[in-house]
Amino acid sequence: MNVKTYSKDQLLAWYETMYKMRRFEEEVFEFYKQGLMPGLAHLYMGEEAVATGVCAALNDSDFIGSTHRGHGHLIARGADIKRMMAEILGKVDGYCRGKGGSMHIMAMDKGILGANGIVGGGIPIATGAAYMAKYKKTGQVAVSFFGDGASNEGTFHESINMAAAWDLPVIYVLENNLYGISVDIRDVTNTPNLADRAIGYGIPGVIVDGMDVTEVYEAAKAAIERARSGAGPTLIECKTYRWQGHHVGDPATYRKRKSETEKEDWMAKCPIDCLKAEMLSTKKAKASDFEAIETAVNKEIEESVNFAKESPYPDVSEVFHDIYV
Amino acid sequence: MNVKTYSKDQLLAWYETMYKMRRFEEEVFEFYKQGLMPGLAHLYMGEEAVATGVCAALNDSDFIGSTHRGHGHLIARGADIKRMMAEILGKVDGYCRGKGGSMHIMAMDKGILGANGIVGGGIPIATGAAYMAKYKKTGQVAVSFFGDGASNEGTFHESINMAAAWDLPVIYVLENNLYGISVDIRDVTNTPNLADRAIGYGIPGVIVDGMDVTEVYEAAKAAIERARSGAGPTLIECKTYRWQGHHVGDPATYRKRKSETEKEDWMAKCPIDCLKAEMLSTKKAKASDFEAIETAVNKEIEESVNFAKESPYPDVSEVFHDIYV
Amino acid sequence: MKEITYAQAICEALDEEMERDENIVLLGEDISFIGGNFKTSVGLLEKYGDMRVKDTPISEAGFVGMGVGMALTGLRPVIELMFSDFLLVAADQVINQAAKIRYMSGGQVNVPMVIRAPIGAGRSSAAQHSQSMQAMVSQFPGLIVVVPSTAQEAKGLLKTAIRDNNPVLFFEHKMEYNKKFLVDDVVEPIPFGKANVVREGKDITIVATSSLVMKSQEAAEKLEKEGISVEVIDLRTIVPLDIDTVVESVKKTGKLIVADEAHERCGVGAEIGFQIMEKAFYYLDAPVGRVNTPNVPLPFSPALEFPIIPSVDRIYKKVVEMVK
Amino acid sequence: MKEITYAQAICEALDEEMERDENIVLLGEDISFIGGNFKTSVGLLEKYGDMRVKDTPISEAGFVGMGVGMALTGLRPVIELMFSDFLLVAADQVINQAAKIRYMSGGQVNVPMVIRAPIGAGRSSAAQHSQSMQAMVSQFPGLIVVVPSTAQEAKGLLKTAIRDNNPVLFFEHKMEYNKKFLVDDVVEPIPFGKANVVREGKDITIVATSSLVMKSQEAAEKLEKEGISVEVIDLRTIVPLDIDTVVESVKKTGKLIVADEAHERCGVGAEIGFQIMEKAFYYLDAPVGRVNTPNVPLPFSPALEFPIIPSVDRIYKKVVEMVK
Ligand SMILES: Cc1ncc(C[n+]2csc(CCOP(=O)(O)OP(=O)(O)O)c2C)c(N)n1
Ligand SMILES: Cc1ncc(C[n+]2csc(CCOP(=O)(O)OP(=O)(O)O)c2C)c(N)n1
Ligand SMILES: [Mg+2]
Ligand SMILES: [Mg+2]
Repeated sequence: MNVKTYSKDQLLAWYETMYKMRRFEEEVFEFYKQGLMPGLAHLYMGEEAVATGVCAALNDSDFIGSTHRGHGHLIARGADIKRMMAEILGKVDGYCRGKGGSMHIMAMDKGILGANGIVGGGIPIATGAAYMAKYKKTGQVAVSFFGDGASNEGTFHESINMAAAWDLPVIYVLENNLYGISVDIRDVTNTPNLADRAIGYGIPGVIVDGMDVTEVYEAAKAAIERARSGAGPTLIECKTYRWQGHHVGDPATYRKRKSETEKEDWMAKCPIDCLKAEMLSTKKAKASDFEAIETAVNKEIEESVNFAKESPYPDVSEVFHDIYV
Repeated sequence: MNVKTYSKDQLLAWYETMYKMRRFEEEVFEFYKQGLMPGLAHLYMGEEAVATGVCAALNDSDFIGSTHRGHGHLIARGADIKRMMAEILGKVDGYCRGKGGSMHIMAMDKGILGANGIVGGGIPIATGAAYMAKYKKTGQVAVSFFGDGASNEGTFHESINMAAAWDLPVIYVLENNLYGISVDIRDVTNTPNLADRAIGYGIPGVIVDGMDVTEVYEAAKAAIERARSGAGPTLIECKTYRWQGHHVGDPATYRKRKSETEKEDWMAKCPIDCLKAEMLSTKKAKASDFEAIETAVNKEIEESVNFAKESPYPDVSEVFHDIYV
Repeated sequence: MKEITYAQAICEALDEEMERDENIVLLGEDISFIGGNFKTSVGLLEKYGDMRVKDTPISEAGFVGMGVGMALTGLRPVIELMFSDFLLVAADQVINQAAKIRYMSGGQVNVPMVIRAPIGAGRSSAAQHSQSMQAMVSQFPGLIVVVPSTAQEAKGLLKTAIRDNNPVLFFEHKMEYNKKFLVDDVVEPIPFGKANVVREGKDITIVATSSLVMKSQEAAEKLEKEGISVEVIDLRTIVPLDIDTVVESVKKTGKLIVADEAHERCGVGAEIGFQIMEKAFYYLDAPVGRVNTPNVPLPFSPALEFPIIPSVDRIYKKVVEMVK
Repeated sequence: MKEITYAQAICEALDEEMERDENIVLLGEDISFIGGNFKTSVGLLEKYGDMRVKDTPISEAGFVGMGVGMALTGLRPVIELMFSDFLLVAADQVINQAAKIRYMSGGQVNVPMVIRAPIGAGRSSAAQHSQSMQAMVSQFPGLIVVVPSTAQEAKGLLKTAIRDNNPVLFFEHKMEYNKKFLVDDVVEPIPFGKANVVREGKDITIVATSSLVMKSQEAAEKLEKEGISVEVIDLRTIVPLDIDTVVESVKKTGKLIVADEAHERCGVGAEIGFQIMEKAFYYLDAPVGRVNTPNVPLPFSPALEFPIIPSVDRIYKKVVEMVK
């Protein structure tokens, strides 16, 4: 982990973002356990370095497209966690007034084009935002986050091909957490590194350690610069892992097929703990720096939980709003 | 052109097949000009070496999946040209009793899984035949023919990925004739050689001169052996060109955008003329050998034209047959 | 008789058919090791191996299309789409290929395949995971469309679907999977195109699909106490449509409600209502009524979702409105 | 007034709108250099350049989805699908994405995009290139569904579609493209949701879509000579549906035929017939009739195709059957 290059403030900001994601989702999990949350949620725990590193390299006016596992992407873009929490509980103060839920949070004011319940469904949408930026010469870029599983959908292929053909300013961030629900990516592709697919489109394909926020940041920064300069898209494969099952409540029995200790091995690489340990050991920061951040984040999280709980449900008349303009 | 390795009979058989395709489509074109043909047809003229070379390497029990430009594939598999002709005219003696037309000829008795009006639509279907062969251990292979344009459909990606993951006995033959209707493949991909896409699936990607039947045959033979041995799929990109417009009646004005003489340059590489010239110059065969073939083929073609013209239209009651078993 | 869940009934139908015919192959996401997202293929990987119970990549168009190729070459694929909403990702292979190949080939081939897919709202799954696709696919000739009600029905109809030589869309209701039902020890295939009068009545007829059959029965029980006698028909299949059974019933009751969970517009209610108007116009004492999901995407929040799901209460009120 | 083809009218609408608003961008296969498969964008590449008139690869799901992203970020994409049949390849992006994003976002965003696609049989294009997809998409809330009749209507309605902030499915009839029509020199946008009574009559009403409006008028002229007075309504849009205009007409004539080229089952005829039954039950002198493509895939041979296309003759006969 290359902490040397970065300022203390920068590194602590990343720590804060990742810690906030983790805490946010711990509360979401609590909601689920307590039966407060309608439906399901897909937790990003363990993958925090990916969204954090990528979004740290974006400008405020850039776009991202997210997935069913989107909490981390949204928090990394600075979405309001109060409104996220409220949405997850189906309350009227949620980003989508309770109509979307965890899997459909959208925040256009932060350039967030929406989470998406259809695997692969968001990839062309982010690509379209990049088309807009190119045509209007706005200098914006778009990031499309998606999983290893999504990379087997036709939309992955079609989108990257068009972006490559037309040098669109888009960055494809493939979060390879080894599984699509229970299916091991190694059983349904013959491609050890999905980044290799970039070759077929004539664009760079980069592999990074998705547990290391600095490495993710560097790859994203290079890709974003390339995109902004007009040189076209990049595919970044982030090797990562999710702590929890596919969704809250999934016992994830399938993990042990290849290795008994798969989960534990990956948990040892926790992006949050590792960053902290590295900063402490290289004396980039003191324990009290982290405590201060943690205390502040915990307070914010608590507020957002209360906000969400207190927010009312939408009135039933809302059912018929927002279909047509 | 490597005629040396092959027997005179073998080479003349290829000549005959290609010559038959060409003559067949000259008559289809005539039908069109005379207003005898309902709808449109997409002519394979110029690409004859591809289907001929590939199908020569197949066993009788193997499968092929074809496209909207399918006459050549069917003839190479030995389909009955009388019934093809009748189908193209919408007659009851056609392969599909007049219900399919040029774009949907199917001949299950020859392992022909059907032409297909949906670009890319046939790729997973051929892959499914290969799945059957693998599961039932029949030793059969399946060939999927499709165009450069089709390689940008999601089904291309999804099918090859599955075939690669599971080592299915299927050969993907990409007929790169530079265009999808008027769209130059070079304007809608960033991939000079579409065979490179194979890398992203961890399978061999082979480029061959699609105007040279011997080269096509060799590549197909190797890929088919590989598939039959259980080693999985191959992507073969055949560089080729179509003499006519996208369909009969297309003036093909778009051809001259990159080069004034594009069409003429490719026509100089006519797979039929070149094979004949090479065989004559290397003394593999005499002019009279070709004349004998041509006379016989012309007679067969004439018979098929007459057969098709004389065949009646299906009775209107047929509309309601063949939807459900 | 035994008590099993709807998901177990599906499992049993798959198992019994696979045992009988080695040409049956299952394809779908997460169907093997974990036995399916809704646990409808538990134990089948262990019994039949991974070529017959195949976990696919997330490539619906690809693996449905693969199923078509398998069906054309002698297998009988049974494909699971995790949610019926994902039919839209594979729609070309279902509607332009599977449904039409027999016709386009002039009857040379059959496409014996089953696509199983869960329908219905009620789990706060929001707009992309709560749809009921039975009306959409019914628009297209060449497909058989099955909407089973109970576990017993699901088991019998799934057997028929697997033995049928046409492409069959088999819609399971996701709110039923974990419910327990009494099921016969031996369940025979149930013929397609024969609706089932599950409750006789004389004041009004409800023809219902899928879980709305049970909801209609529940409503009918309540209504009986209030002196309203309701006939309930389980439609079983939308294509083929057994309109005769509905016509007979309407001749007796003079009133009809069609209950189906797909969106209202151009739905099953419209079709059946239209046909009843054509075939029993002079027997109708009132316009046909329908109970559907209204023409809105499914919202996430339970505060919005529950009021629009076709419920016992909505069926009850519709009957009262029409009978009073 | 001038005489132009239907294809030219489409071209003009695109041109006039693009000139007015630089956010309008066209995407589609073969739309730039050759001006579209049906010549509906001739000259636009030269005038607006290749970022606004973009030839796409054959990746319908990809470029429709790209259109969704463009619409979310300020552009107004107008997408051409070469045949409406290909909607099935892109169905998820149209129905799960474009149609639902506004709702799922709680009204944060609009998706101002138009998808243009040719419908209809009559060219021996067989089962995968002859479908009429207007009924299928009408099942799903969130889309506007336009079925213009003449060139004038197509021009005016396309302008409205482009200015509308919702996703619009705009279905052009492929048999009309080369026909000439009289069109006003200046065509204003035509509001959605307002059906157009194109011919007054008193014995029966025909409500028709797309080219069946013209066919119904032709049938009506023949019928007039035989003393049957037919009212013809051009529906214009299926969603929103102007049922009031139809109800008013039926109150006068007492009889209704719905003519739409999609397959019969769960079609537009079923929906309108059902609603008329609900809203004008006691005015109906006979069951509503419908003229559709029957529930069969479209066959290739003209000997099979022509008899099943909704024709002037089929409309004529249906009227006679219902009036006599
Ligand atoms: C088109 C479609 N197919 C299937 C699903 C069901 N599904 C939801 S998430 C998921 C796995 C996605 O895997 P991946 O893309 O690797 O993302 P991850 O969950 O690992 O973050 C599946 C199959 C879906 N939502 N959409
Ligand atoms: C899904 C789909 N999109 C578009 C079309 C219209 N179309 C028919 S053929 C064709 C071009 C196909 O190009 P390619 O795959 O290169 O084959 P070629 O015609 O060059 O042999 C197109 C766009 C179609 N039939 N299906
Ligand atoms: Mg994953
Ligand atoms: Mg081509």
